[in-house]
Amino acid sequence: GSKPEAQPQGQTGSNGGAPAAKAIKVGMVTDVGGVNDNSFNQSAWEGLQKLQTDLNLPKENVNYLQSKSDADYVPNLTQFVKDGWDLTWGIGFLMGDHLKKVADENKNAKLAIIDAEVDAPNVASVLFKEHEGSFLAGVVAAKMTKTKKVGFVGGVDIPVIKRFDLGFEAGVKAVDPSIQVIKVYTGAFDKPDMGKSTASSMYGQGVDIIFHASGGTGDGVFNEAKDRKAKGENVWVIGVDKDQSLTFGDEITLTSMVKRVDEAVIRVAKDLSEGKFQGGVQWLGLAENGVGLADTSTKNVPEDVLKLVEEYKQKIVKGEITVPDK
Amino acid sequence: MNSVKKVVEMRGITKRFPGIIANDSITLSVGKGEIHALLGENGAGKSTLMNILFGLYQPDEGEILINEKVVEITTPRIANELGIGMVHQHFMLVETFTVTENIVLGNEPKNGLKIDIQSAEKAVEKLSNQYGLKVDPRAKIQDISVGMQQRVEILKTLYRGADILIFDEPTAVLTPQEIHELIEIMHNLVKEGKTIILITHKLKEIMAVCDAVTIIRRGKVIDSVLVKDTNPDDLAAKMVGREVNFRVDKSEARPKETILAVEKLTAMGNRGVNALNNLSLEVRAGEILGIAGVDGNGQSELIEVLTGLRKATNGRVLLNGKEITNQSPRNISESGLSHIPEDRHKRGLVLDFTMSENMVLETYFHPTFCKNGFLDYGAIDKHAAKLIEEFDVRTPSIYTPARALSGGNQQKAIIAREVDKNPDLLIAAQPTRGLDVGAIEFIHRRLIDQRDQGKAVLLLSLELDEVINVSDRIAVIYEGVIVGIVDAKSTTEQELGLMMSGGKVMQGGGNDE
Amino acid sequence: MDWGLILSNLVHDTIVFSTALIFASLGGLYSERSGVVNIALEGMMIIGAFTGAVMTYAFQDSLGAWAPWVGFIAAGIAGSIFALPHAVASVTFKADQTVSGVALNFLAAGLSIYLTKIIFDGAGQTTTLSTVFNKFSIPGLSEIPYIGHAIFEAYPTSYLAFIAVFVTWYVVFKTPFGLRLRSVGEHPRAADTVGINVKRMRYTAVMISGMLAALGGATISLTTTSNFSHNTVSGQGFIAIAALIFGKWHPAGAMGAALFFGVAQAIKSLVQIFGLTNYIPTEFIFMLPYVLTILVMAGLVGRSSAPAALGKPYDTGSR
Amino acid sequence: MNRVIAVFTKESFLVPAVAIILGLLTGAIAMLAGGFNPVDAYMALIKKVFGSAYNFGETIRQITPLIFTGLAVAFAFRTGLFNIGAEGQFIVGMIASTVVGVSFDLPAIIHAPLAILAGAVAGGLWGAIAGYLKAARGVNEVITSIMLNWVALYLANWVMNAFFIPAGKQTSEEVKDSAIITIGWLAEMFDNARLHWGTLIAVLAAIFFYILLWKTKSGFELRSVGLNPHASEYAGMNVNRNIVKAMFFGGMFAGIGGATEILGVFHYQAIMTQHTGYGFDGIAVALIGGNTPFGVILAAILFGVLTFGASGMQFSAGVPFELIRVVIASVIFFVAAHGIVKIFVKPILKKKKEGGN
Ligand SMILES: Nc1ncnc2c1ncn2[C@@H]1O[C@H](COP(=O)(O)OP(=O)(O)OP(=O)(O)O)[C@@H](O)[C@H]1O
Ligand SMILES: Nc1ncnc2c1ncn2[C@@H]1O[C@H](COP(=O)(O)OP(=O)(O)OP(=O)(O)O)[C@@H](O)[C@H]1O
Ligand SMILES: [Mg+2]
Ligand SMILES: [Mg+2]
Repeated sequence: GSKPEAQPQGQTGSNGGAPAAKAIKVGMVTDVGGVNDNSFNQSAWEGLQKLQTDLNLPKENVNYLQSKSDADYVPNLTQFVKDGWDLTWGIGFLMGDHLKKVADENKNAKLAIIDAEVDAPNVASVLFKEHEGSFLAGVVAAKMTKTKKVGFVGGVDIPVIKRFDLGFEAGVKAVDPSIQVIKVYTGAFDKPDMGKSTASSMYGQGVDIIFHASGGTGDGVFNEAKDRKAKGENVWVIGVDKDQSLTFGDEITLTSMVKRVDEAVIRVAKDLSEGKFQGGVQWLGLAENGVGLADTSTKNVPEDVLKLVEEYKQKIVKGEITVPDK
Repeated sequence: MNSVKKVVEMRGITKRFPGIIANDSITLSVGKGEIHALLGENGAGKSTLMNILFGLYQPDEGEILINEKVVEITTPRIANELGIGMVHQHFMLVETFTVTENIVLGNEPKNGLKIDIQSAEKAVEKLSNQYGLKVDPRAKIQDISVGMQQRVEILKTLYRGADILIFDEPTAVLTPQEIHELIEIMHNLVKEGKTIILITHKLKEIMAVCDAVTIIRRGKVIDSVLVKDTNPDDLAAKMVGREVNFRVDKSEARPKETILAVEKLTAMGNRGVNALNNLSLEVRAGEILGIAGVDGNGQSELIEVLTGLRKATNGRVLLNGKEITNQSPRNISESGLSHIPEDRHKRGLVLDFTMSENMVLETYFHPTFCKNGFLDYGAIDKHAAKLIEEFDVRTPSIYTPARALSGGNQQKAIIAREVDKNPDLLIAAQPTRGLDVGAIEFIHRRLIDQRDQGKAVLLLSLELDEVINVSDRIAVIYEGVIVGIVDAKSTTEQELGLMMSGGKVMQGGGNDE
Repeated sequence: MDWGLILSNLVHDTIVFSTALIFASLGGLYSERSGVVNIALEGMMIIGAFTGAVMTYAFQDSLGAWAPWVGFIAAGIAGSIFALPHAVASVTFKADQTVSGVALNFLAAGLSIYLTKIIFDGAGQTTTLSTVFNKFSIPGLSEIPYIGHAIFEAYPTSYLAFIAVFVTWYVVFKTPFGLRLRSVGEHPRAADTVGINVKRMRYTAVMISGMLAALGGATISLTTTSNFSHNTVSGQGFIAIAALIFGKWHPAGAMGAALFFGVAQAIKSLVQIFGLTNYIPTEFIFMLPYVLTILVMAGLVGRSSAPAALGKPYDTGSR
Repeated sequence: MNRVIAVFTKESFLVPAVAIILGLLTGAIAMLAGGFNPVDAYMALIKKVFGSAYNFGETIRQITPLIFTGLAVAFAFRTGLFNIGAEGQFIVGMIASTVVGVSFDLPAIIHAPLAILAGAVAGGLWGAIAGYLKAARGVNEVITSIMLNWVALYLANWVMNAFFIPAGKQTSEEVKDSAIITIGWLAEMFDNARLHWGTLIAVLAAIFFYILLWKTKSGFELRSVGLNPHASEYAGMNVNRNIVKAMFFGGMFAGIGGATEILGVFHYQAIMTQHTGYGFDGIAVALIGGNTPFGVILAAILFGVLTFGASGMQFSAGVPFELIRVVIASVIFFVAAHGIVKIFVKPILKKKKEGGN
């Protein structure tokens, strides 16, 4: 076990062996999804672990607290803050107001948050332009669909997911306005069974590509696609957040819309260790490489389509296309 | 006697329950082919002794011999194997099963994996013919009469090949007709070589069918005698430890104004058909009107309508001239009606309430007990203490839950509560069911006291004796109508029995008002 | 719009969603018919889902397509073992059966994730299984237009569930065991007096109950979710209890109720696919199954009669 | 009266006490089996709860809703009903207090009580639906209240989405300051832990529970109907009305709990993707607390301490916090099967006797 408060900082620095400028301690608080959610909590934690090796920090200098309910956010964030951690991450939209409260009560502490805008000088807010990345996913789907019907499976109907939804639709329509986009919100991020049945209905209605933005619920979309693929149906899934082909294989994963939470976590923490930490809001889009299609896309997506994707990407980066997000 | 083989011998049986010695070194011996009565007050320990013999309870001390061999009866299964069968005081029948299913339960004939229901039914029919026990093998228990249920119980024991049959108060729930049949059946069984142990409170029955009788009082054997050597007065005295007066002493009734008038009452029964058909009757102040009838002819429904527990579809009920038809139980009760319910556990008491709380079950909201919505437990407790004293309810304390009291004392408590309400009309339904002679005497006395104080009393009982002895007038109910009203002093059991079976409508009574 | 196809899909999905509920409500049936309230179906399903996933995970590399069967059977065994404390508490120690059931629900929720975290290195869910049950098309029959896809293209567990309904009906209403089981739940003293061992009967029933409920749980992790997490069962045990009561403690009734819940679930995504959400807020669509259940219960079913001795511990010594 | 005394009698005190010890031992065994050090873990748990004023205050915050839902379940139990729907009642209490807290502008002295009252009434009515359906249509309250839990969850999201959540947000507007029941000075004493008047209200609710049920006419009827509806009907009580009433009061407790959670802890309502869990935990709290108001408070404290401390256990000793559910489950189990506990208690009692001689 690692007891953060038992280890004075100077000592841990020397324990670590490397002559780190400052052996920072970074904690993160997950939302109720938990640290192994196959989604942004996990991504963030992977970022922190990478940070630990990158900066050669002692193992106990990065740690997380999982939240069981909304009521846990504040005490969990406070725990890190009160124990004198250098930076405390709150992961997820849900934590915004809670993090704000903790930041206001502890003006000397430094905090950061993913997916939410927190207006406090000591908080770095990192948000992603999911709609931009999803637009590209839409382009791929539109080019690849044989049935002229594509699907979108959302978790809960909230602003973040809405960005995926609208961006995807815009991408599809940009290529071919006649393609039908069928959308279903399952109402949960952690119900693969719902994802599976939704996918089953969608594929049953002739959809051949589904883009999901639904966390664990999306696992069910993959499972259904796998079942159908095994029977020779030509169906695809576009993954989300991470490169999901690594989990579900290339046979069914057309591409993934990745959201580089890990990078963001590392970047902010490195800023801090170099004394460059700044509060305020950062939006990471295509231009910042905060979102985009997974590198493995080349496996299933033909070159010409990828080229078209690249073209759209440039247009978005240059501001020639504004992707709707609300 | 010595020549007769002893089939059952219980020696020095002692059984203790928390706070009571239910059986205190009891010795019982029953010869083959004998009908042996066990007699005793409520709570004397009769059922306990028989439950031990049947393997439901284990004795703390003592030994049992069956057919002169020492045995250990640890479960009913062993009792069955030893040829002991028991017809329990409270029937052991699964209501939702058919007659056949109940009889074969635990010893089902099989056809592959399946129960062979055809051969089971055949077996039941065969037995039922052999012993003259008429049953419908396919009927569900919940749909048949109590009398038939009892025959099913007897068949159950016979199906298991029982040679020793224990009957625990078999007649308490039967009509006179059915009692007669049962006695017949018992004679048949003995003829077939069975031995019977009969528990009963009814001395008349003992005198009529038994060969020997063992009297138990407070867990101890008082005496064991041959029936031919004794008489009812002697038995009663032995049973309660004092002289008992069987005659209900009462003066001539002096009826006054009409308290209850029931006019052309019609109401639906549970099965969806009319249980009451245009029923009319009247009860006057200062008289006891008894209602005689075979169970299931609308008695329960009548009471439920009168007390507001069931809706009438037609007709009127007037109490003191005021219409109370289909009013709420609370309104009716407040209008001056008290009711001793048929089923004391279901309706009469909240068994987990204290005695004190039970004594104000209908009156807790009266200003004496309740001020501004708050209960005055001081007053409630005082009230309970007074009633318990006055009606001689034997309870350890007023805080004892009603569950802990014996049946007789529970009944006394209900009567205390109802009488204390000082009603104009007291309805008593089966007020003495299952009680011993001492308790019965007490309750009859109370009913007559009410009458003498100028109250109207409506008595409903399946026991003809009771109806005849306690009532002043008797109305006979048959299929939801009053088929005749007779004077209690001049009628006979035969006359009533005829009317109860719908035989003939008597002169001078009925629905002619 | 091809209504036949839509209907066919709906039936197909309904069967998927109902399978676990059918198993679990049948499980509840055995226990409750014997007189033991089983509010622990939820917990038993959780244990089944967990065991099924973990055992399949353990064997998927070595056994391939057989691994889910191993997981399924292991789940049944684990479920009946897990049910044992409920039997001990409610039969031997005459505990309040509801309380004991609640305890088991808590235990299952805690223990399964505790073990998951230990086995999967701190993760709150098992890794996604690479091999789970695949839908099985009955040769020939599955070719029938519409009906084939609707009914004859299902997970093997769904077929098993329907077989279990029939077997349960036969066992409960046709065999000596069933007669005894029901007698123990209706009138244990009567059963006792004819030599039926009430305790043994109830132990058996509770353990069968645990087994079936766990099989139900395993069907979820081994067909629809392909993993186990705290949310895999998420209240379906309670819905199974509802189905049991709804179905009046009869196997066919419970199956009917389970199918009803399945339909309500399946409709949820269909309604969205057809764009009805433009007219009705999604939240109302999510509410639909539950509101429907309440309405149907209130409108059609009404009073249902439980086994007479349900929830009452049997005490040989008491009267 | 003697019921209350009975609560303190030896066995009823010893059994839960031993059950708790057995529960902790079971947890320790599970930890050993999992390769953890139970002593470290429990120390970490205790340290988490009592180690700082802040965490201690937060533990109290955690305990408060459990008292409410515990009372909600216990009250229904006392009247012969199983209220598995405290969760839904809690949620509608949250909705109602948010609606009142956000929509009105009133002086604090009126606003906060009004918002709580709204929660109470909403929770009560929600409970009463199940009561009504049971009374009027004979529908088992277990089923309806399970269903109503889900309906409440989605209803809450709809109400918030449709009326109270500004575009692009996921939480409602904050309730007005005048509706907030946070106790500023106390919170400050506890290092800004989220302490609020709800805790006091919870204790008052428990007292209300006791007085209502055992001291008033209504309570007499409620208990009577719960224990024997037939006799109660015979005695002139309106059985159906009492069933509805019982569920109303049960729901009311949970509803107040939801309201104080909004007004005292969050100050706004968020879109919910899952149940709060307080309602289900309330079942355990009620059961451990023997369905008595005082027992519920003690059980909520136990429950709150264990669950709040569990995160410390996970953080410092690496033990997954789900372990604490195993502990709680064992405690409930041993409370239920007190026969098992008595086997353990007997030698203690015997020894005591011998020691006394
Ligand atoms: N299981 C038990 N637990 C505690 N006390 C019991 C139990 N069974 C019987 N008793 C008590 O033992 C005594 C004898 O009861 P028993 O039922 O044998 O009486 P009985 O003679 O059959 O009375 P009745 O005529 O009312 O049937 C009573 O005081 C009764 O309360
Ligand atoms: N005493 C008992 N208590 C509970 N279940 C029992 C008992 N005896 C048998 N069973 C169960 O009933 C079913 C049928 O058992 P078995 O083959 O012994 O029946 P049987 O031969 O009809 O009974 P018996 O020999 O008692 O007449 C089995 O599933 C068995 O487990
Ligand atoms: Mg008796
Ligand atoms: Mg055999």
